[in-house]
Amino acid sequence: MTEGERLIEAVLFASAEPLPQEVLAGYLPDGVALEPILDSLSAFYAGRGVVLVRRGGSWAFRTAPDLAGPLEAQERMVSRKLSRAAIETLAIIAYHQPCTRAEIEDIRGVALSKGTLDVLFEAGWIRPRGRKQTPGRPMLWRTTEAFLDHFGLSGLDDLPGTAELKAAGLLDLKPGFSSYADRAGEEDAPVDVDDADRKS
Amino acid sequence: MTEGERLIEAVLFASAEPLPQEVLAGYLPDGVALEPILDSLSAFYAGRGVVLVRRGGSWAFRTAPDLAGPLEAQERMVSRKLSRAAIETLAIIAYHQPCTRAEIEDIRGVALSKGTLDVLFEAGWIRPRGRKQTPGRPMLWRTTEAFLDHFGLSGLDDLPGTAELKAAGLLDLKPGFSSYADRAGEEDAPVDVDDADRKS
Amino acid sequence: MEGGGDQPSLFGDSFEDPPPRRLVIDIAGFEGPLDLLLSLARDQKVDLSRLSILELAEQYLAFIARLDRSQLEEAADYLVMAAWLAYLKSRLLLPQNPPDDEPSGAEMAAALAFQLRRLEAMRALGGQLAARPRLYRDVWSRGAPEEFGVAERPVWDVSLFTLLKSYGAIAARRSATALDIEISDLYSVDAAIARLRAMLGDIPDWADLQSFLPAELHGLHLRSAMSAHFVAALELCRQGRLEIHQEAAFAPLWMRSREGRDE
Repeated sequence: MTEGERLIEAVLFASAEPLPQEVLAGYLPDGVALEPILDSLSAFYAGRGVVLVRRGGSWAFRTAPDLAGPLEAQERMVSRKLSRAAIETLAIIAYHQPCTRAEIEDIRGVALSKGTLDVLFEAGWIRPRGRKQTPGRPMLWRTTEAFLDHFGLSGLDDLPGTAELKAAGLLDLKPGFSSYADRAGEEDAPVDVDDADRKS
Repeated sequence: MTEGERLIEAVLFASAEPLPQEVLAGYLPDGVALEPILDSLSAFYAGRGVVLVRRGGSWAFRTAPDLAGPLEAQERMVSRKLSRAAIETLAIIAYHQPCTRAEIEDIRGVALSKGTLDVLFEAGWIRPRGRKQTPGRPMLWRTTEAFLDHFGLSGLDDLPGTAELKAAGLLDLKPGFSSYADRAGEEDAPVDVDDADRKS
Repeated sequence: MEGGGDQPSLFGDSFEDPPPRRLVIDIAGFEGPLDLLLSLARDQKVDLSRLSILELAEQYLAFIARLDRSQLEEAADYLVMAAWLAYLKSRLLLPQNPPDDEPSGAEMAAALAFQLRRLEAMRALGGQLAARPRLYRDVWSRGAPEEFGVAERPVWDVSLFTLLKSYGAIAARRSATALDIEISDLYSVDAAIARLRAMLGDIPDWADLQSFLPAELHGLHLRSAMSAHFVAALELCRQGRLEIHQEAAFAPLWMRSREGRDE
């Protein structure tokens, strides 16, 4: 395989669009012809799982058309984004489980829209488990095994505590807002350089 | 070329992300083994412009690393430049994993500043997994498959120099000569989120 | 340093909070004492395994001595290392038998040499890692991924990082809305006035204000008692029950009772 063939193969592979011949030729050193390279690559890939195809004056790799059947048989993974409300709700259930819808709303400070718990339930990450023994007996929510799987956790115990979140830079507590105290914690006593100066 | 090889070639070629072996095996008819197919495809693509690489338990086609120069015109996703501390921390985790924050700090002889672990975590290269069975049960950090993919490693055994380092005893997690760094935060005082935040 | 023990002085330093513990001080571009040591070790231009630890300790101490005080005040790590190295030096120079539970000078030096070699190795590996062909910088994936399959399976695109970051944001928000006011355990002026008033009879002649502080206090409690007693003394002075004088700024405050001294 020549260097020119390697290069054109890589360029075509990495390109998001079919590439015009002029663009492809631009990758080659002066004096190296493009046509023989395209011919040899087409011949090489003919009959493989991937084929080199020409669309007008442009070239691209495509999966072989006859494989469509077997490939279609598999489920297609579609990437979906989770809303911020859903992520927050999931995080709250993970940390405070088992908890009720009202408790989630209390922690988030806003009402939960209808679909939020549904989305998490359909994703298989939460499930109802028992009822709270308070008036109205509201349902209690917990996370599932699938939740642990998705996030690569070996157990709920893997979730970092607040101190650890803070240490990892994931929790920014603004000092001065969380509590007001003019108490002297022993370990926080200011260290004074001038110990020696103290009269006794 | 077998039908199995054609199918796996097509599936891998069509995906931008490394695909787990279980997913690949799902495309094969019952009774067809995946390993010989992956072996023959890797051997086949070795030295071409596009190569088949292993990334932990997953496989992907990637352009050959030596073509980086000529391919320069390709779109680059410029990642944030990593600080020296972040690179060092990544190396320490890669070679000592699983390891705790305190162990990283011990090796570097300095407390980890904000924006080191979280940058690596956000990039998807490290993740917490499990806890060390020592007092305080600190979180353990590991590298991910995305780390392997980003740095072109087929697995942790592909990390350069592991054998030499091991022979020289440099991969020991024995604590340093003195514990001069103040690491009160993470290890000693795990805050129980449930108890602290739970509203009843 | 002489005596004093664990009682911090009341004067000299401000009442401000100590610097945050995880503050990383950049002394002339070094990231911690070990980094500084490694850099000094490289200057010896020998293989790290044949490094003279004694020489290194001296170089470190000399480096620290050259820094001005303002740089050092915040760099406790560097000072602790300096103290440790000074101790190591004495151990190496006066090789007597250490107590059973303490390592010998040679063992301490070996441990330091190991630390330095390990850090150097990790730094080199970090460099090698960063120099590897990186995805989307040197190596590319398929530019035109294709999707097959009629049946769709949703794959939720949310990482552990996103989940934890989101919880961090909730926790921060919650803590910002709940303001807990704790009961003060510091010395109050009222308590100090009551205390001094009761003691007036015991101060017939000039005595140092500090000698009247409750003996059992430490740290901030002691400081709060000091300031409370100072204010209490001023109040009693205003009421004409006490006299105060001070010879110079920062000098001790003397006081005596005016009970029975009325002309």
